[in-house]
Amino acid sequence: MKKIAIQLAALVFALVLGSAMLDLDPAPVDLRPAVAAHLEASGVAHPVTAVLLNYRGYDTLLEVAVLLLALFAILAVIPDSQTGRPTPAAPVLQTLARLAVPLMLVTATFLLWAGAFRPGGAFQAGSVLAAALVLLHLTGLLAGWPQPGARLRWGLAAGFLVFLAVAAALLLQGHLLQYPPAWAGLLILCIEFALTLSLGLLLAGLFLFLSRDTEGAP
Amino acid sequence: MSTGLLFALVGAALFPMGVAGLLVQRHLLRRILAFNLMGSGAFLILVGLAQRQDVADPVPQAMVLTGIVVAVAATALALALTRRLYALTGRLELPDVEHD
Amino acid sequence: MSTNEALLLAVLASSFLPGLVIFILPEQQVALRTTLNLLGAFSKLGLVIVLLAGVYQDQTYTFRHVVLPGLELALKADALGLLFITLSAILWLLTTLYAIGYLEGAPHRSRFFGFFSLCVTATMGIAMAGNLFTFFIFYELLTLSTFPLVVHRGTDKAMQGGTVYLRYTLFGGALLLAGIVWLHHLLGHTEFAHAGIVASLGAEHTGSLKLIFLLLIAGIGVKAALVPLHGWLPQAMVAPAPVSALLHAVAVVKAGAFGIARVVYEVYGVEFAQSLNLLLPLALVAAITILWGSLRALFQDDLKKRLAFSTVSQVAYIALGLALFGPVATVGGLVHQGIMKITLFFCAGNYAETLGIHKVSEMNGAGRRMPLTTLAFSIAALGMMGAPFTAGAISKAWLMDGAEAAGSPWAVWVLWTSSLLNAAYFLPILWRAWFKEAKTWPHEHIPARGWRETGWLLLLPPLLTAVATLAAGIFADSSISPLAWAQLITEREYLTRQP
Amino acid sequence: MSAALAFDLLLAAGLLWSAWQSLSSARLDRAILLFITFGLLLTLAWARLSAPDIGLAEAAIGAGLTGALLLDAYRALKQGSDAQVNR
Amino acid sequence: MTEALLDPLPGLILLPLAWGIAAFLLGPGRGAAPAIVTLSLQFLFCLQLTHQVLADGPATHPVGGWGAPLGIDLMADGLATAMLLLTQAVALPLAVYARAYFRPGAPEARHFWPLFGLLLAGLNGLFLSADLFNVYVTLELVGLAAVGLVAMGGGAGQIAAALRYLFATLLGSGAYLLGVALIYGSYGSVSITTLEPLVAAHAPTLVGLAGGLMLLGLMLKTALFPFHFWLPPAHGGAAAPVSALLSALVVKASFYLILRLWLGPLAPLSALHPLLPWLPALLGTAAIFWGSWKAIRALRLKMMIAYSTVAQLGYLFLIFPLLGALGGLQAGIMQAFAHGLAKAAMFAAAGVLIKATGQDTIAGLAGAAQKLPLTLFAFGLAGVTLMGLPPSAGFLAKWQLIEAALGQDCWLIALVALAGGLLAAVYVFRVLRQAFLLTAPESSLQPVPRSLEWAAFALASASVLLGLRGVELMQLLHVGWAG
Repeated sequence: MKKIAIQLAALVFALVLGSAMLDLDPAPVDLRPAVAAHLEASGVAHPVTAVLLNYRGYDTLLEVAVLLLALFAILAVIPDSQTGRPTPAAPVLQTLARLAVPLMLVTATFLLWAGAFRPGGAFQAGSVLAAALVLLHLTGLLAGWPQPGARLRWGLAAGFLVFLAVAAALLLQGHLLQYPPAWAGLLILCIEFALTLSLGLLLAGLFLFLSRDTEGAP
Repeated sequence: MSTGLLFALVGAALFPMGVAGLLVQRHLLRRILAFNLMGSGAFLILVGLAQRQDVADPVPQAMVLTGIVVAVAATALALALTRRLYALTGRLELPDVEHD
Repeated sequence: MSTNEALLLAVLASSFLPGLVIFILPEQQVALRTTLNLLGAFSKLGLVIVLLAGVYQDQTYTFRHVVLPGLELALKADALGLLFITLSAILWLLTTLYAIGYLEGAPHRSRFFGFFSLCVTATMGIAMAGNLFTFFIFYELLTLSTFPLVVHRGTDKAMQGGTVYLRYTLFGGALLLAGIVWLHHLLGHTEFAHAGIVASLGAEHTGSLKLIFLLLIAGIGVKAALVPLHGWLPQAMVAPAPVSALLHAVAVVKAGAFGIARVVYEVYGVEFAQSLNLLLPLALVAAITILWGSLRALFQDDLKKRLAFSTVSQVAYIALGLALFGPVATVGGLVHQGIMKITLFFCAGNYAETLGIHKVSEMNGAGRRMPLTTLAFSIAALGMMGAPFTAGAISKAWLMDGAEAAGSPWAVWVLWTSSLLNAAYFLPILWRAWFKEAKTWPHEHIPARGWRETGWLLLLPPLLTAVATLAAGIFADSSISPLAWAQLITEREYLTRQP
Repeated sequence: MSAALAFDLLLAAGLLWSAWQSLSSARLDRAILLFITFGLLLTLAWARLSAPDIGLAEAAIGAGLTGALLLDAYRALKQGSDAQVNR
Repeated sequence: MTEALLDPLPGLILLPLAWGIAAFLLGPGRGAAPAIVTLSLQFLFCLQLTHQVLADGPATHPVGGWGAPLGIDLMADGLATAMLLLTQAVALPLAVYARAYFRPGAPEARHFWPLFGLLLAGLNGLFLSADLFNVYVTLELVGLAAVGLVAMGGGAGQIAAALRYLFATLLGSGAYLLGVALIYGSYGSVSITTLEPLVAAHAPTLVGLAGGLMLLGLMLKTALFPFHFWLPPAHGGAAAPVSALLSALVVKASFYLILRLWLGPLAPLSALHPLLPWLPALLGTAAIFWGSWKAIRALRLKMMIAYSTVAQLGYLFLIFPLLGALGGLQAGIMQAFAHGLAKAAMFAAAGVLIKATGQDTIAGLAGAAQKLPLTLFAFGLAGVTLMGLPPSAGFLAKWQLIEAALGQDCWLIALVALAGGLLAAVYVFRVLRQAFLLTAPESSLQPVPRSLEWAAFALASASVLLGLRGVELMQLLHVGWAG
């Protein structure tokens, strides 16, 4: 009964929402010209990256914090008694993985570098890096991670730390995250580089810390 | 009809679908699935509605990138909790609300 | 901050600060605690004397503190308030002595004396409140700080009494709050002022004002134990004797009576209240309370409960006086009754603590075993009946005169009937105590040593208040008697300055 | 009807279908696979919306990582229950 | 140059982010000391901001130097500053409390400090944000941190409560995000200041839907009746410092947003129908009665306090019909302060009692008053505030609410406020009564660190002392008040 009511309500809502979308006037504000106009000063040539790391870089800073936060919460939940041990896959797969991982590293680097002027960037590069790590784990070449030691913790936090440090340091000459146009490109590249590394570890961590949870279980 | 508006409409269908799934389903993994569908619906609307004249708008695109990362973070946390709950109680559903 | 302001705060602080320190004192620190208690009580008395002298010389003392924009905490020391302050300060000192003797060796004394001090602070605050907002703050503070004292023993019965007490007082507080906020909303302030403050509101507010009066009196009436809001008082008698003595004889119920006085005289103003026909209903409620309380007292075997119902009846005298005849009789009654009632409760405590007597039927021969206590008890009881040479005689005489003058013969009848009932419930006690043979005492805790029938700290306070009862009656005409002060109040505040 | 519009409509239908199926499918593993399919179709949609950045991220994170997480969780839970059965 | 570093707006966000991460880097269970030191600094920043806002009006900080609508603005008007003040004022004593509460090396507290830091960053960021999408990110930061904090206890009940909480909070922020998407689609901007005149000029149906979705999502996050189902298990089940943080601050964050939207960009919509503001007030009334009733019936101490939160949140929604005048807002924020401080104190005191008695039932408290007088005193003071008895911030809130209600002829609201106070008295005194009961002498209590007791007492005293001086807080709310 309740189920049907909910589904009915959802249907009505979808119809109302859809029909309201159909008769919508053009938006009075258009940010595209502004995005394009300041692209020069933003330090990157690709508009999405400019929005992501410059115009609305503050969102991205907090977004990385969300990711870190989720990891903290996961670490707080998983027990630390089990020992991680990889489940070895077929040798063929392992060989393939050994071949694929360097390729993926190259791809990640390309994506990172490409982000400045075409689609790609730290997030995409980071996720490729993460995929490589996950692949190594699934083929039994990398164990699930235990509670992180100091080195891994620094690796996980590095991207965020660099981002935070840049944001704070820029306060000295203006506002939070206000890049001087001359330095913008370099600073953003630094941030993206550190972010790629950390995002790779973070995203892989979402998998590897969890994966360990039940691995040791009988 | 423009591509933007079309996919915004798809989003308008996906979002309620996800919400209904989140409310109706009992199995925790299914609820997590439903949550992801709901999020995708919102993302499609965010970009699609803004691009209903079929001109790319980088601002909502960047927002969706942020949103996707947030969604995967939430999903991973939800899965961690689900797995932990299962390890502790052997259940994959939340107990009924009954307090004291 | 000027000296005048500081003086008012010091009156509050003299009990508040020792109270706070006592809270955190370890239980074993008896000497330090006693010192703090007495230091507070004596310094308060000293401060009050300074205030008295100042007010006598027409000094004004005020303290104001803005709490919210448009909302002020206001303290003032006027003659009416000071009467109540003086009474409370003296009786606090005596009760503290009494309580030290009474609770010797009992558990949780730090907690007891801490809350006790807070109670006195709240009472002082009520007396010094300069507006209804401030009055309400201290009024609720009094509720909160008395609750732990009522349930102090921690028995089921104590808990029950405490629960009933809370139910009544918190509900009354809510009504009072509603009335005060409403008034504040209409007027923009709630200052106490001679001849009232609400008369300036236009005729279109008459209905609201009547309702507000009802809310205010109902809210305060709980503490003053007006029927039908009196139910908590007998229940609260489970508290230790010093609590019953000071709080339920003086602080709480008199705070109620005092509040009614402020509302009638300084918020509404007698004339305006009269013009709204508000006073006659109040008088009727008071009359009913007088008779009902006396009647109920007649049938109580439990000594403290009999005293409690007697209190219900006696406090209503004040309300009746306020409603009908003007302040002299009334404010005098505030003091006289306070002294007499506290004597009675001290004595009841002595009987219970020394011999284990809790009931009237166990009183046989108590007078021979405890002559001094019983003497004090008798003086106070006779005073309650209005016997000559006691404070009670003066109050009753003034009330009767007032009733005649106000042209309310029915009130005279009420007073007479009540006096007869008073006699009917007090005389049997005296009879039993003095003239009946003793059998055995329920539980003799404290053996007699020579002339000292019980601990000297228990004996001294009732004797002093009994002497005061006599003194207030015999020297009523002297310039330092409560009556003289009451006349001063009337002259200053309600006659000479009335427009 | 232009080919682009036809493709868009087909894609929209595919999205809705896979979403619906992944919600209502009786088997959980099928539901998860359909969800991953949904993610891949969504990648195409992002491409159609001229949002290749999101497309990349969706493929890698939305479909890839989320799918992998779900599958891994499914595997672990199934393993657990098998263990329960065998005990 | 150093002046820029002392700008409180970015500082209040950067500092908690920094100590949260530092705590993570230091390792499991560590990070209390940097947290407490930095929190003190944050508190000073907040005082400076208050001073600045009172003197010069609302403060803004365009992040990235772009300014809205291209960039994101931070903005602190009186309302935001007040909430920031409350947040730091509650968090600092709770940090001291948590440091003593979690035994060193306790497995359940391994990641408390990083989560705490990011939670505070999220809260501060949320209060300061003037950008609807940025608010979404901070909402997620707050929500996920809160869920993590509930779950970190690791018990089955806590995990289940955390999951329920997670789904509720995700649903809530999902609805909010959809609202933001629709707003962006309609206007092309998510900056609050840019949107205000645009919405006032023209609001198509879609914007009405967007507003409804955002408010509904936020109500779910605030646990307004009937969306309160997730709150009692989460707040009642978490560790005491966590319960205190969640009840005092986290639910207030989404309430603040509702207020911000209602008074800001959605104001033209909320004025469309005169009965619209009565809907939250009606739900608030239901929350007061239902929450109080459940609190009165609760057997477990922390469950009682959690239900009391449900009831007290109801008061916050009573102000919506009264928002036509400043008095309504002032009453609401005073209540938020009163409840924030008092509820933190009460959960802190409950934590002490539970640690000492080793159990969480109200019945098990018998005799606690004799052995833990300071804690009981703190509990009592907090109770005074919740009941709205003088002199306390709760009393001032009740006074202001009743006066605002009378001023706008909404006497029903005044009645509800009075009745709610009496109901609160029932559940508060139920606990105090039990604690005053005599116990058999053999009942023994575990010793507890004194700093726990004092932290609870400090919070409780603050909730009472605010009742003696609310002038500055009220003046603060003038700043940026548009009505």
